[in-house]
Amino acid sequence: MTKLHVAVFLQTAGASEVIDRVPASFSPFVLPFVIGISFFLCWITVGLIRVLYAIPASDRRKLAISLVNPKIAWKNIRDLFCDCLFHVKIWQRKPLLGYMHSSIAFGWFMLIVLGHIEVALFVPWHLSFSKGSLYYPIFYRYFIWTDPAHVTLRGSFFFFLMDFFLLYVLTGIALAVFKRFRSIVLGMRHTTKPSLADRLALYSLWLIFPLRLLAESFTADLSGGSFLTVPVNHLWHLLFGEKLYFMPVWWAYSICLGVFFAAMPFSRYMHILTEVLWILFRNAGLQPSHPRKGVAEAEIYACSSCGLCLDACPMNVQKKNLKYSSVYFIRRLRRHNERKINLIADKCLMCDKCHVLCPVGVDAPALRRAQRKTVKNALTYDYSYLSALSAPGSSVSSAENAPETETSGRGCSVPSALGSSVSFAENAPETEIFGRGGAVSSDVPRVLYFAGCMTHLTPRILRSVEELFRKAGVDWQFMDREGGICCGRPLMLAGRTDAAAELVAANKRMIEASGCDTLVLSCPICYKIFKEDYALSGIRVLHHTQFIKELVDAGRLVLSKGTDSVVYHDPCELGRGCGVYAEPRAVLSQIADLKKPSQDGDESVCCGGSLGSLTLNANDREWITSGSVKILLKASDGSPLHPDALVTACPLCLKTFNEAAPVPVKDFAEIVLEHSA
Amino acid sequence: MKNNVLIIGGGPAGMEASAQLQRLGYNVILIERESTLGGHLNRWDRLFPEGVPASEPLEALMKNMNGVKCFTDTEIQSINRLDKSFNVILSNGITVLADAVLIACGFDLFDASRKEEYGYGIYDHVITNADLEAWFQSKSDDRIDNPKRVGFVHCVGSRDEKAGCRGCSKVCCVTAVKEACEIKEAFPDAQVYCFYMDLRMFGRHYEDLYLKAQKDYGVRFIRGRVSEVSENQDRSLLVKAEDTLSSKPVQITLDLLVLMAGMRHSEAGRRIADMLNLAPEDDGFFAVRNNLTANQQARMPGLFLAGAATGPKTLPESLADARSAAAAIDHYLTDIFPQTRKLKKLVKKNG
Amino acid sequence: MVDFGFSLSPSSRIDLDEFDRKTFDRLLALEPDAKKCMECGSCSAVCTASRYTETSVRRALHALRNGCGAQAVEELKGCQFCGKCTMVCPRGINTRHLILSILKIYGAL
Amino acid sequence: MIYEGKQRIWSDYQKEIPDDHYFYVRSCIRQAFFTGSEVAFLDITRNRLGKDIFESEHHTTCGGIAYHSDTIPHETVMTIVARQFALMHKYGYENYVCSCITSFGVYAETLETWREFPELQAKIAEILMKTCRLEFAKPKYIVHASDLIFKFRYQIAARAVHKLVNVRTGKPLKVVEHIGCHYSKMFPSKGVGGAEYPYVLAGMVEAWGGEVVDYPERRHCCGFGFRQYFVQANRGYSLSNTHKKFESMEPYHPDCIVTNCPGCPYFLDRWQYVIAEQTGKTYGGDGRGIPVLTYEEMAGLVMGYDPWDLGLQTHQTPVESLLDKMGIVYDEKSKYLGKGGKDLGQPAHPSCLKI
Repeated sequence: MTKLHVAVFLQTAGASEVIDRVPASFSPFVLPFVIGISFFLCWITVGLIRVLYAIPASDRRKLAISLVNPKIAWKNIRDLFCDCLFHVKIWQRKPLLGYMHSSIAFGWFMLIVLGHIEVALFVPWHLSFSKGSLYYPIFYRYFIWTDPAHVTLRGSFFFFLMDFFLLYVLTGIALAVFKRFRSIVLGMRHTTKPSLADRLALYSLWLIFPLRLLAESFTADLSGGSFLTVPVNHLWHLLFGEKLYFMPVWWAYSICLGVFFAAMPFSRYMHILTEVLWILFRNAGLQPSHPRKGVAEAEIYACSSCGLCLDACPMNVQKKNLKYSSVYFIRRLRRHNERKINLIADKCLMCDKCHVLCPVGVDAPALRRAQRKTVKNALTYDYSYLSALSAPGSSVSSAENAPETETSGRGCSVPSALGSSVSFAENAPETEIFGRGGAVSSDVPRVLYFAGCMTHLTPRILRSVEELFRKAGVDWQFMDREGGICCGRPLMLAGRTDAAAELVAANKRMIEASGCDTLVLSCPICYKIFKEDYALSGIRVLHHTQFIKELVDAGRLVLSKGTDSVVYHDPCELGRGCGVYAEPRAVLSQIADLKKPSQDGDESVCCGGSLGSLTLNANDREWITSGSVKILLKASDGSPLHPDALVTACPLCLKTFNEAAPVPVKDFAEIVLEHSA
Repeated sequence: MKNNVLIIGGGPAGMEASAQLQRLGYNVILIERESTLGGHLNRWDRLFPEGVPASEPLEALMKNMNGVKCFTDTEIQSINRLDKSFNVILSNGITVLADAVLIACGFDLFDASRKEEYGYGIYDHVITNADLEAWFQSKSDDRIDNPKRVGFVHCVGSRDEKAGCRGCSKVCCVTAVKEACEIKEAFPDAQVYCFYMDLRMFGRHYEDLYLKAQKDYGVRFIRGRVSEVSENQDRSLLVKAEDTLSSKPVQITLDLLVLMAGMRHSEAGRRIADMLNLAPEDDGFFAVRNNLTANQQARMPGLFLAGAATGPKTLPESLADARSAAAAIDHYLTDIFPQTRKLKKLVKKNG
Repeated sequence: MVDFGFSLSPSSRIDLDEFDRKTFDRLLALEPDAKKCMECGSCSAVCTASRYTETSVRRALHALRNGCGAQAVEELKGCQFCGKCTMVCPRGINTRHLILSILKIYGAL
Repeated sequence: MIYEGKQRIWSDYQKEIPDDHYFYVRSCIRQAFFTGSEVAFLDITRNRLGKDIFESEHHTTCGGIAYHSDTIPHETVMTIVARQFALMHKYGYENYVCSCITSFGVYAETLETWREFPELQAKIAEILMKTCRLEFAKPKYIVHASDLIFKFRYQIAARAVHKLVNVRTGKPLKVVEHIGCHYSKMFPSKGVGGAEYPYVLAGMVEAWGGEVVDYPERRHCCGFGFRQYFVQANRGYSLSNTHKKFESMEPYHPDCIVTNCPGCPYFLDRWQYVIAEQTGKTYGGDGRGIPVLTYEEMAGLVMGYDPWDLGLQTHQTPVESLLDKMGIVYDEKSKYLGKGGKDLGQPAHPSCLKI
């Protein structure tokens, strides 16, 4: 029975249900559209070739391989649908906004696809270029005449689908128009300021679908229609009588489309296609090496200027800082406005929130770092003094402490430990300052603790970590008790990669020579670079939150639950930077009533003390800090949390919050120590 | 019978004490050497830290002087301590029998020409803080001729044993910073330098003024005392100091050098002390009974001190000191004279 | 010329008349807070690099105030850019940006 | 510059200078460097002004050079000084006049030390008696020879043959006066006019018709500085000091420099040659340098002494430009002839400084 139906269905396809109303398959009104789309197609073809040419050959190879790799190909398809058409990421955060974006994107996509299917099914010969394949599917309803008496089920099915998706898009457009004026209803406090091309494209985009409705409804009695176009057609007849002049609306529709496509390369709507390329690049693992060229070009044109980064950016507690947001940074990159690009690139805190929240996955902070790298400012540096640090037998950091033969025992600093190649764990006297627990068993990892520059400004972290290590009987050594050298991350953030490499090399030499198998860090800034760029073979790199959790899990630290309530702040470099979210929470929930603030995890807001920004002044930072504190002290429903303490796991956050928060601010290690037996 | 209280010195301290004592019901006689009341306030244009015109507090002080007998252009001819009072003969021939005497003789500005190496009175463009204040008021002084480079020398005659003053004059630092800002306002293109040894921004809002001088006016503060000043052929000044923060000698050409003359004891006050056989303290200012707890009492019954007579003070400090002195005089007279005590009780009962 | 076995010795004196205001103003335009420095030395005291080599933001800025650009650049050569100085500055000067700005302007001279 | 301001200061620093009867002590080095100066002083005061200036061959150095070079202890210097004073007393004088500024400083410092520490004075008196068998005494007045010339400046002006005036233009000569550091910088009250604006030489210049140049580095040391000069490696510092002074006075175009110290004229004179050799630069308009005179030489020229009798041919920087300006007639041929027409030989010609 079903088979029969299908057979009938297919058979009737050849029947003259649909007749070419315009024998020439052409009408002058299509010209604006044809010109617009031709320009656009040429533009993107040239652009694509340019981008592919600009990226290194190795990257091109990588891209080609990725396209045939089934795993990546599947990811590509999934990302294309989820990101480009359904805007899943926006849905997850702001459902209404997600609906708006996806209705326009997916709806329009479906209209185009279905339009082409209709042509393929009913007038397949028009798919050839000479028969107007460029515009025929778009203006299908103009060119055909449908015999109302012979409309098949299939025909009305497509009529229905086309009207359905048109309505779908129109609801999205309505929301978009509404958002322009009242963005907050859709969950956005700030929206991007459109450029001139943006406006042109935007207004034509707004008009395209109402005009399409007009055009198709005007001709609905000829070409057929469904629940939307047919009633509207009746309305027109009611209003204007028997004879309808439909040419003007088709012209208007075509002009709007033409304008839209012509303006598209210069507007934010370029992202609609570039995003596809960017997803392919991204999934192939290509990294931009220059802030504007090659991969980056695809990345910056993939930005849809949706403005989600505006609300994400912690700087935007002050309206004057809106101009430094990633969306504007990318816009400046597109316009090659060098001076302004630098200004914006230098301002950013590098908290990475805009990157994590970007629906397209544009890594603006990385682009900013790439930009910082391009600044040629004769930055001379001379780190020759570092070479003395790792030279065997040198005792730079402990010169004032003791003769070098003994420093390995009590100097508690790696450079001195390097003086003798004997492993300090066996050699060291069991002094408390050395930090070794009394019961040292062979399976205890030999731990090297690197406090980092900033931790030395917050001695309570040092003291707490030391005390916890003592309690847990950790066999450890303090790498920089007397002060070490910087990890190199601040230089990286400033785009001074070469200089950073020297610091990295010097630290690496010392760490590797120490013979440790675990490196514990208190500062997330250090942690990130040690983990990602040091390539320490055979050495586990842990932040103290992770290491302490291990000690707790192993039963070496016994914790007691208190009655205090705490709020945990995810430091940018630890959370978004390194994905360490669960460990601190797991331990904190064992010792206190862990409350959830209005924004945390991926959404955590920078404390304002970040080393990422090069130019932000103290006053602007105070704004950010107080904004961040407000967010931490309230629940997502806006009710105050009144925690007993604000806990963080970064010396910089600790010091920054400590000056602004109305509640005690503690480091993770500090509060764990308070609750340890 | 009302007690007579004689107040020597019609500067802010003397005026404030007069007004307070007058309100307390005493018969107040104020004498002033100069022809107008107000003392140094008359010669100051604006006051630190907010830049309020000096005339404002002066007018406020004047308003409360009703009923006070003021003798201007008058000095003390002689003063003798009697049993319970002072016999004072004034230069205008009047004799006053005072039950209490308040010395509010203020201070003298250090004579900057005594720091010979700075060339005050010799070089054309070296002036003092007082000269600059006078210029702010009158805008006429040949020495100030659209300067492009202006220097301020702190501690002229202060913290300088050879100049006879080991102590700090307290107000010059903030005055210099205030005047540096004012000079910048008068000559926006000028570059201003302050040569200081320590910046003593002790008072409320003083640090703000210092910050403003740095931030908004770009005043350069050089830590080091000016060692010598010479005059160039074009009459500009060659100024030498050590920049002690870099341990190097520093030299600069300036168009105007302002010497922040410090506060010295009043010579007129010293003459009165001599008449009463009162030895001054090491710094030359009047000795008080107790530097911590009896700051307004001289080392002689019935004799009181207020304002800069007992050392450098800011205007609000002088006024507070004057009010304290008035209270101390009131206590003293009530304790010493039974009829005053009775009168007070009566007033209390009826009031 | 006769060799006397001695010659004029260079002066250690800072001559503020030689001060290059234009260049310094360019620095102040980049980092206006440089004007706020009261030379307390907190920055140098915490400096990570100063433990190993002559590095001091205070001395660098001071050298610039005295018109010694080359010396300022020299003072900052060993800087590791760790940011401790910014954290401790009592007047909230963005010392890291100051360092970058100094190097940018005076490093190129 | 406000002249009245300076006058006020000069009036503050008046020094009592007795009119007559002095015990005179010479300088160690001046007789060698400026051969005619001390002779001229004695001739002017004794023979022209009729003063009683007594000199004894028994006096020695004051010990100042050794003292300032840290080679002898303070007690030794004070004993030497005490011996000089004892000689004065022995010959019946109580006014002491010395030719040397270093000595003047040593005497002033010693007397001040004795005043502050009488026990030290007693100790020195004891040592003096033990070592020299001389009775301890202190002068009533101690003056520098330039103080005396300053005191007699108007008498000298009255007998002047030449004035410090450019005979061609009729304008006063511009004279840089340089005071030895130890004249009044240690004890301003001991010098005529004090330390900041000393008047001792300025007074002579004004009295004899010249005009004093007040240039920024006028206070600066000539560069002698004892150890700066005595150690060859340090001479660069000495030279640099002098150089600084010349650079500072150059724009004023001085006609000559007058000094009252043994070292100063020597260095201001000789270093002009060395600076010229090292930098190629000469001061003074015509490449002949700026003539440097001692106050006795200047007084001698004013009073009409023959320049070669005053020893001006021994100067490194030629003085002829000044003599020409003052209108002094001199015999070029006899410049290098000594006493009795003996040929002293000719100096070599420097490469830069014209002689």
